[in-house]
This record gives sequence, C-alpha cells and structure tokens, in this order.
Amino acid sequence: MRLFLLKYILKRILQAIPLLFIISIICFTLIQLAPYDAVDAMTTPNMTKKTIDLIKARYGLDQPAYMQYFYWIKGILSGEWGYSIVTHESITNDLSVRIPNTILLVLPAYILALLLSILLGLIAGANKGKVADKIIDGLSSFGIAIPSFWMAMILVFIFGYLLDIFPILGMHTVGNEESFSDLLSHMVLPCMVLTLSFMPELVRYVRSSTIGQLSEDYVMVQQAYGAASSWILFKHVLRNVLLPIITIVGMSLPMLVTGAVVTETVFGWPGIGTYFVKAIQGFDYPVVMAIMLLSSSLVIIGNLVSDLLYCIVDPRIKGMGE
Amino acid sequence: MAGKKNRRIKQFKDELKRNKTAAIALIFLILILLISIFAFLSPYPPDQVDVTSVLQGPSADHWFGTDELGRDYFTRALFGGRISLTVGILAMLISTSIGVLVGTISGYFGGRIDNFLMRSVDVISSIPWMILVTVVSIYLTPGLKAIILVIGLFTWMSTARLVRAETLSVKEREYVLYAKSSGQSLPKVIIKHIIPAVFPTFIVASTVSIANAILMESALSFLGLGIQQPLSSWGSMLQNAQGNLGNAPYMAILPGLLIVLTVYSFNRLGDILRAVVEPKTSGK
Amino acid sequence: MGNMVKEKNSLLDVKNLRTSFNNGKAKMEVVRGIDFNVQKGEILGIVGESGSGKSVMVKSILGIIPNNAKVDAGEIILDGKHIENLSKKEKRAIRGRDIAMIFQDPMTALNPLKKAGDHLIELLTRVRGMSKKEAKLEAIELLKMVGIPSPETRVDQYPHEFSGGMRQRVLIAMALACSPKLLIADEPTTALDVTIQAQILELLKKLQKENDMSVVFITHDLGVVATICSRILVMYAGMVMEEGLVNEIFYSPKHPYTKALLNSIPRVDGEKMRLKPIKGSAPSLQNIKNGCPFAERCEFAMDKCFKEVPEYKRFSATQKCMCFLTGEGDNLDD
Amino acid sequence: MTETKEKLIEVNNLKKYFPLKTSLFSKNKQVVKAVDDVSFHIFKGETFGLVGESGCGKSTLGRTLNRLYDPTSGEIQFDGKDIANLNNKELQPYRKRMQMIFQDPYSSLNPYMNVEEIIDEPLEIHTTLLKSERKEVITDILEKVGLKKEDMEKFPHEFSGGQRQRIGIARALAINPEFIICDEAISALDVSIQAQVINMLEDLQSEMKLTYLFVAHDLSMVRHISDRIGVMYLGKIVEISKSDELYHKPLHPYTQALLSAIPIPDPIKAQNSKREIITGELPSPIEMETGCRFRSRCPFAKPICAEVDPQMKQVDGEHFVACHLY
Repeated sequence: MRLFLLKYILKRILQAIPLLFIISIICFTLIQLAPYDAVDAMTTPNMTKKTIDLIKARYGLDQPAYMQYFYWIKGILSGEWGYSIVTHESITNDLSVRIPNTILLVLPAYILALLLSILLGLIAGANKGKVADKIIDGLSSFGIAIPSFWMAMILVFIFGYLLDIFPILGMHTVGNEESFSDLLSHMVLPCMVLTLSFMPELVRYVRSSTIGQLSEDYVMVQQAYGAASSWILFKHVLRNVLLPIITIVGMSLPMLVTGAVVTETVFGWPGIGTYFVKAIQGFDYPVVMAIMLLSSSLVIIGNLVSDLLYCIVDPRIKGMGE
Repeated sequence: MAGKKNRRIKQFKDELKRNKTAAIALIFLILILLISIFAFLSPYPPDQVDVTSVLQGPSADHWFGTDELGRDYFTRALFGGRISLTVGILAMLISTSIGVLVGTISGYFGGRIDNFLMRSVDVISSIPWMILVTVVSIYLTPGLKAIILVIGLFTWMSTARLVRAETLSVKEREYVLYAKSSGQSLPKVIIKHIIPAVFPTFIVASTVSIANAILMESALSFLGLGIQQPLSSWGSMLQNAQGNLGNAPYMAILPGLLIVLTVYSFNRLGDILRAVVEPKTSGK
Repeated sequence: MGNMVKEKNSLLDVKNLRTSFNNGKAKMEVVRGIDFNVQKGEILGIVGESGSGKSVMVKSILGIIPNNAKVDAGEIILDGKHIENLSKKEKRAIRGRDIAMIFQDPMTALNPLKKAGDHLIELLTRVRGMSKKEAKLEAIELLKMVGIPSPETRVDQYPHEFSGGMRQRVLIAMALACSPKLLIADEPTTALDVTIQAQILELLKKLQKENDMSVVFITHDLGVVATICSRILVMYAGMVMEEGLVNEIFYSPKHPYTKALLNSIPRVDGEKMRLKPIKGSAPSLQNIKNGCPFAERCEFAMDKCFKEVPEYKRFSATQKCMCFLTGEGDNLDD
Repeated sequence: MTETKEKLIEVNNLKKYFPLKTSLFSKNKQVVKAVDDVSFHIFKGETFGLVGESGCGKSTLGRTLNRLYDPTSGEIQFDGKDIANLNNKELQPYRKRMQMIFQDPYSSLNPYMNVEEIIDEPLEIHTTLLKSERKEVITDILEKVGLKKEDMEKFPHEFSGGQRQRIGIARALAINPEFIICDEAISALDVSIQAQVINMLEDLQSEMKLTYLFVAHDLSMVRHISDRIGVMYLGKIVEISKSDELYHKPLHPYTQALLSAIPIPDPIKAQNSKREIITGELPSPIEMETGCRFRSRCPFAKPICAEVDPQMKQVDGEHFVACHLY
C-alpha cells in the first residue's frame, strides 16, 4: 500500500514535468516572438555596438535559439529571472517584494471565504428547497454575476467616500509604514471584495455536493438505523463533502499570485496584480512572461498537490493499486 | 421531429411558469437585446460632447446623467451593451464550436488522439485565463476583433472537457453499440447518435459561456486592455467611472447593474435550459 | 382479524397504510390501504413486481421515505405499542433497535469513507452505549457471526475492499448489532450473483433461527420466497392481492394475478412448457382507475372488476384474497 | 438428426484480452482475459444459451462474436467464413446477417429518435429500399412484435420497459437477419413481462428461422429457451451440453454449484433439495494465471488443478466439460 502510494506520487510528479517543460517553451517562444531584443533590457542608448555585442555574448544572446532557451531555463532555475525592459530592475527582486504583498491579501480572504462557504453550503444543502436554501442559493447565483471590480467600486464608495472609515488606496498611509493597525485597515476593503468574490462559487459547490451526498444510499441506511439528521450530516456527509474540496483548495494555489489582479488594481495594492497590469500596459515582455511562467507552474504544482492530497486522504484511491 | 420540438417548447414553457425568476431573467434578456439593437433611437448620439452639461446627475433630460464630456450616459450604456453582447455572443460561438469539436473527437476516438487533445487542454488551462488572454492580446492590435478572438480562442477548454465526458458516456450506451454492430458508418454514428446526445451540454455550455465572456470582457476593458476609445463597453465605462467615483458615483451604478443582470440572466437561462433539454432516458 | 391466538403472536400489525408521493404536479398513491401483520419468529415474504409499492410500504413503516412522500397510517402496532403517531425522535429510537433493515444495493449502502468496522462501532456505541473498545470487540464478533473470514483485519478495512456479497454481510451484521425484533430485508440478494445469493439466503435463515427474529423479506423472485419464507403477501399496484402460507400460495393460489405470476416463470425441472405471460404492462400510478388494479390485465375480468375494488375473501385461517371471482373456500381452477 | 445439423457459427480458440491501465513502472503489461481460449459452435436454427455470473466474460464473448470488439486471437466462422479479422467494409454483408438485442431497454434506444427512425436505422444501412418501402417494412415488423402502426411517431420514453424491448427486437429483425445475439435481453424486465418477450422470441424464431445466442445470468430462463447451453466461468467455457442434460446431469463442479444455487419456485422441493452452496467468491481474473480457474472454490480440487488448465473433453454425444475429474 505504501509502495503503491510512493509509486503514484512519483508517477504524478513525472507527469507534471513535461507539462512544465511545454509551458516554459511556450513562454520562451512568446518572448522570442515579441518585438524587442532581450539585450535592450541591459543596454542604454549611448552604449557602443561593441559593448552591446560583449553583453550579448556574456548572456549568450548571440547563440542559436535552443542554446538561448537553455541559458534562460538555467537562469530561471537558479532564480535569475531577467530584467524589466522598462525599469531595468531585476524581476526576481520585484517579485520577491510583490508576491508576499499579494499573499497577504489573498490568503486571509480565501481562508475566510472557504470557511464561510462550507458553513453556508452545508446549511443550504441540508435544507434544500427551504427558505435558508433559497436565500443562500439565490444570493450566490447573483454573486457569481457580479464583477469583482464593480463590487470593489461600490464598497469603496460606501466605506471610503460616504462613511470614510477605511482607506481606499495602497498598503500604508505615507509616513506610517511600520504601523500594523494601519496595514490592517488598508486590508479590510480589498479582503472583503476578494472574500465575497471567492464565495459564490464555493458555496454552490458545497451545496450541490451536500445535496448529492444526502441522496446517497448510505444516508438512508443511517436513517434506517436511527441516526439523527444532524448526526448523519456531521458524522457521515461532511467527510464526503469536504474530501473533494481538497482538490479545489489545491487548485487555488496559483491564486496566491494571480487571484487578485483586478482587485489590486482597484485598490492600488502593490502586489503582483498591479505589477502585471503595468507590465502589460508598458509592453514589458520579460515581466509578463515571468509572471506567466510563474503562475502556470503554480497551476501545475497546485494540481499535483491536490491530486496527492486526495490520494492520501481518500481510502478508495489507495485501494486502486491492488 | 415536429412532435419532439413541440414537446421541448412545452417543457420550456412549463419550466418558465414554475420558475418565476427564470421568466423574469428571460424577459430581461429579450429587453436588453432589443434596446441595444434599437439604441440609435435615443435622442442623444452616443458621442455627442456637450461641455455645458458635464458630469450632471440624473435628471429628466438625462435619465442617468452625463459623463465627464457631457455625453448622455444612458445612451452610452445602451451602445455599450451592444459591444458587450456582441463580444459575449461571438466569443461564445467561437469557444463552444472549438470546445464541442475537440470534446467530441477526443471522447469518441479515444486513444492517442484523446491523449494529445486532452494534454493540450491541460497545457492551455495551466495558464490562468487572465494572464493568457492579456498576454495574447498584446500581440494583437487591441480592439473589438482582438478581444472577441482572444476570449473565444482561449476559453473553450471547459466546454471541451464537458463534451468529452458526455461523449464518453454516450458512446458506451447500447444504442450506439447497436449502431456500430449494425455497421453504421462513423460519420453517421456521430451525427445521428453522438451529436444529439451532446447537444444539451452544448446549449447549456453556450449560455454560461456568453455570461463568462461578458464578465471577461468587462474585466479586461476595466483594466484598459479590452475595448478602446472611442468604442465603449460596460466594462470600459466602469473604468471611466472609477476616476469619478468621488464626484459622480451614479456613473458606476448603471453599467455595473447591466452587467450583473445580464450575466445573471444568461446563467438562469442556462439553468432552465438544463432542466428542459436533459433527455428523459427513463420513462419513470 | 378476530383470531385471538394470532393477535397474541403478532409482532407487527399494520392497518390501512397509505403512502402517496407529491411531485409538484401530480399526486401518486403508491401504497393504497394495506393491512398485514408479522408473526413472531416468522419469515414473511412480500412479493411484487416493480412499481407494486412493496419497498415504499416498509419504508413508510420505518419512516425513512423522501420528503415529498406522505404516510397516512391507520394503525401500526409494534409489539403491542402503537407507533403510528410517534414523534420523529421516538420513531428514530425504534429504528435499528426494534426494527432493522437491509437494502438492495450493498455497493452503495456503506459510507465509502468509513471503515466497515466503524459502521458497526458507531451503532454499538450510539445505541447500546458501549465503549469504543467493547464495541470493536463486539464488531469483530458480529462480523464473525455473519461469516466474514478473518474479521480482525476486515474490521479495519474500507467498504471498497469488500465484494458485494461481503458488503451485504457487513450490513447484516449492522442489522444484528442491536438484536432487533424485526428485520426488514428489501431485495437483499437482487444485486448479487446466484451463488452469492444462495450464501446470503442461507445466512439469513440461520440467523433468523438463532436470534429468534421475525423477518420481512421483500423480493420479486418467486424462487427466493419459496426457499426462505413461511408466509407470503402478493402485492400489485400498491395493494395486497393475496396473502397466505407459502404452500397455500404456491399450491393453491386463489387470485388470478398470483396464478398468472406463477405461470409466467419457467420451471427449472420437469418438462419444458410454453410460458404463460400476463398481457399488458403494470398500470401507471399517476391516474389510478376505479376497480381492481389488476382488472386491465386479468383474463377473467368482468365489468364489475372495473368499477369497484373487491373485498377480501378468506379461504383459511391464513389465506385471503381480493377478487370477485373466487368465493370463500372456492377454487378457481377449471 | 444431429449429424445433419449445419453449423452457423463456429468459434475456435477465441481470445479477447483487455489491457489494464498500465502504470509507468510495471514492465509486463497486465491484461484482463475476458474471453480466454473459447471454442464452441451454434447450429442453424437453434438457441445456444450462454450462462455465467457477472464478470465471467459472457457479454464480451457475445460482443466479440458480433465484432463489436476486435478479437485478440482465434477464429469466428460465420457460415463457413472466418470473420475474426475482416475489416469494416468486408464485414458489412455479415453485419446484415447478424443483429443484437441489448439488456437495458432504456439505454438501447436513442431517446432523440422516434420509433420509425430507430427501426429505420438498419434498413437504411443494409437495404436499397426507398423511404416509403422502408416504412412499409417497419409497419409490418411493428405488428409482428405486437406494437401498433401509430407507435411509429412516438419516442422511447413513451413506452414501458417491455414495449421498449419489443422495439429493440423489431429493430433487430427489420433486415431479416439469420443470427441474433440476445445480450441479457430480458434481465431488466419484470417477471410477467419476461414471459411475454420470451414467447415472442420463440415465435419469431420458428417463423423467421432464426438462430439465437442467448446470453444471460438467469439459468432457469436460459434453460427454458435454449437447446444447448454453455457455462462460462472467468473467461472460459467450462461445460457445454444440451440444456436438459445440463440440468439433469451437470458435470462440472461449477455447473453443479450454479444449479443448486438457483432458488426453486416450489416450496416443498426447495425445502427438500440438498443445496450444495459453494463458498468463496469470484477471484480476480488477473490472479488466476495457471491451472483451473475454479479451483479456489471447488470442493473437489486436486493438486493437478493448480498446475494444468483442464481442456475441453467430449464426455458423450454433445456433452463437453473442461475438468480434471473427467
């Protein structure tokens, strides 16, 4: 059994590698296709041709494409992600500053959304067709239709302009960078937007999963043996509902980077989202590709992680190897 | 054939009667379609700049006020709806066509073809849509065509997966086995047996995909990566509104509400279509 | 009904049980006024084709029917106590403890994420108030009792590691866990292969004797009732057509439906004869017509049969039948 | 009589293996031997029954005969011609001569087609008749299976299970085939409806001179309808015999077990009959690599059973058995 599990994990990891490889090739090709020369990022207009050639040779840019790919990959793997052609800053540095900012926003919002969704989804699913369900389900199908930026604007208007209780821009008030409470008050609105925009789909998922489980035979069997509905819901159904959520959680891993592009833009939050949008607007190809590569890798890793978690938690998958 | 269609229409009507919100959603969709088609009937041309009435609140003359250039906001919203709906519908056509094609082929033929197509789907869906769509759009001249293409060409993966799963289950049904065992030709098996069975999935997927395309378009336009001036969509109007949120909050209301109601209505339409088209395989 | 001896031995008495489903548009009456009783220590067979309402009927007694179903019971007396008007909570206390049930599809009847043993342990701790440790030992004992080899390891395995027959044994062990007075078996062998079916039937017979339970065995298979039951109810379209001891039903059936049913199955031994099918198909439950539900398919049907529902006629202390054609003590055979 | 019988189907050493999903690490490809070296024949005009429990490969055998699956190896002679390796085009004339009736009356008819379109399908493939002529054929065949002309316009969901099965039979008979494979054709029906369908199949057989392969798990029904019966266990046919003889003198221990497990619808006989209940359950078909596959449950298993796979032996007349006891 253990052996099978190890084999499976190894197999899944090996499967993910070609996928990562292909993604990296796509990114590389897109960079090559882009109407700019990678060396531009490292040169200034007043450099001589000789100097430029020297720099090219140093970074292997005078070599054929496949060699360049090789250098590029080597750089990626050793944490050397290149330079922005707009700001000439190191992308690695920029990312290492901005990723924690995004995580700071997304992680609490996601966790909160997940917990609330499980709770509301269970309530709705267990009371299918009753008032509670109608309210929860109705609100979530409405919520799915609300663009997050619009929700953000509404909240900004209400809490920022009308009531003026929360700041609406950035991470810190100027001159108050060290204050934790200042940071918190900056976080409130964007976190609220993210939580509300993550929730509707999660709620619907938990609800339909609960309804599905409640119609399973084993629920009827438990009823036939005198178990109370709350007992059945928490001791039997809950587990079956939570299990597939692991998959969803795993697959949400890339959201730590790209989950808040729009929201960050509205609130001017200095995370990956604003970085990315600025790069797109300024045709900053190396930055765009770096983010693309990073987020796609996270998708693949997220899928991998959720598969592995699932396989550890679900007894049925362990048995399949026999 | 006629009998079958009538039955479907009757079921559709029954479902509408039972489901009041769905009926309202449908009426709203018809309305929004009509008024965006007949938007030109509005007394104000959408681009008429009027510096004398800049950023006016709602009034009898301008029901939803005017924007920073004094253009009638209501008229602009109607024309914006044209763009948003066009993007939604055309992008849906592209994306569901590709999705159904890839899904059916993949599911029916299985083996290497399936493997290849599904791995491609995996690769494309590994790139978060926001990133993918924006990256591709920088290689195209921005505009209406680009945004339709970009959304259409890169959002078909979930439809393909759904259709594939459906095809896989249909092809093991005994009536398909019968057709094969009687020597029915491959194209006919697909046309007579597979496509009709996949059709409901296709219908539902397409309404949902219109809704998603409208949402995507609005997000992209809001970020300034979608529809460009002088054209405007609901999304780009909201981008505009963001700058004026402090002094003209009403500008954020109308386009936003229109997006929400349209998307919601398309989703509801998908729900009732799902209820209607799901085949009665059992007589129970 | 006035038979005093019978009343005394009666474990379960059901009078005028009705169950209907409401699916928004139409009301379907699935169980249409059923009277029957279960004697102590007997195996009562309930035979019927699909749609006869046999399964809904027993689920109505237990109160485990879907929300859109409505049960309207005249009387349900379990061991001398009326249970038809009990509150939800009181009814729950009966389930598992006094009446246990096993189901048709053993593949889906166990929670896939819980070990086989946990199903038992949960029940033993909840109903019999055992400690977890005691419960586990008892669970192993129960698994042994239902013939599961190496129960010590099996107790810690998940349902997917059991075959269909073994899962049905686990379910039987659950049923036995609280030594119920009555075991309801709803087509427990239909989903199993014949050789496995034979094993399960044998096991049920043995356990019934050892534990002195009553069993209600629901099936569509006449071979199975002949093998295991001592008394039979024949159901059709939500009503009991005929009731009698197993020999009475098989060797001197009174109701045309019972006879037709017996004629429509092939004999395993003896000469091959052409089968005598019942014409037509089962009636729709949605628009119930007047008269005897079987009239449309009955070869002896008269005008009267389409107008009113026949009264029951008694043929012996144990046999009764619902048909105009048969007089009391009569025999319909030509 | 026996000598003059003509064989319509002759199957020699037929194998159908399905590859298991291979993991990246196991070098030897695992297969499920669903049909493993099976030989038998079916005479013209007879009904050959194929019984066995779930997972024994009886349905796979039927579907391989029909070339719904490509055989792994072996011969399938149809009227003297080996069709095991024909391609689709070459198969076409044989497809006209054999038809299939399926188990599930719900999934065997396309819910999007009406009865006319459903029955028209084989006619359109295999005949050159005009649409109006085909309509006539359909009208005739519907009457033959006890349905009305008006039913042509209806859709499958408007019929009961038994009626649906009639539509399936009508579809199979429309092009006047010679050989019909009934794949659990009555298993999903109620007892009283089963008899209707069985009688109809019998009538149609004598009327249209049909040959049946009747695949089912219900031994008593199979015995009723079949002239000869083959018993399958884990991909092998273990015994073939005339149906009465199989019942009165079963040779293979598995056949004996199967027979004694059938519940007899006769209380006195049921109580008196001594039932030999075999213990244990179907082993995984992947595990039993060598020897007799029934040995794990066989009360008479000997050492040789674990080593040598018993070959089919003729015991007398038309009674064959694959067991080391004989």
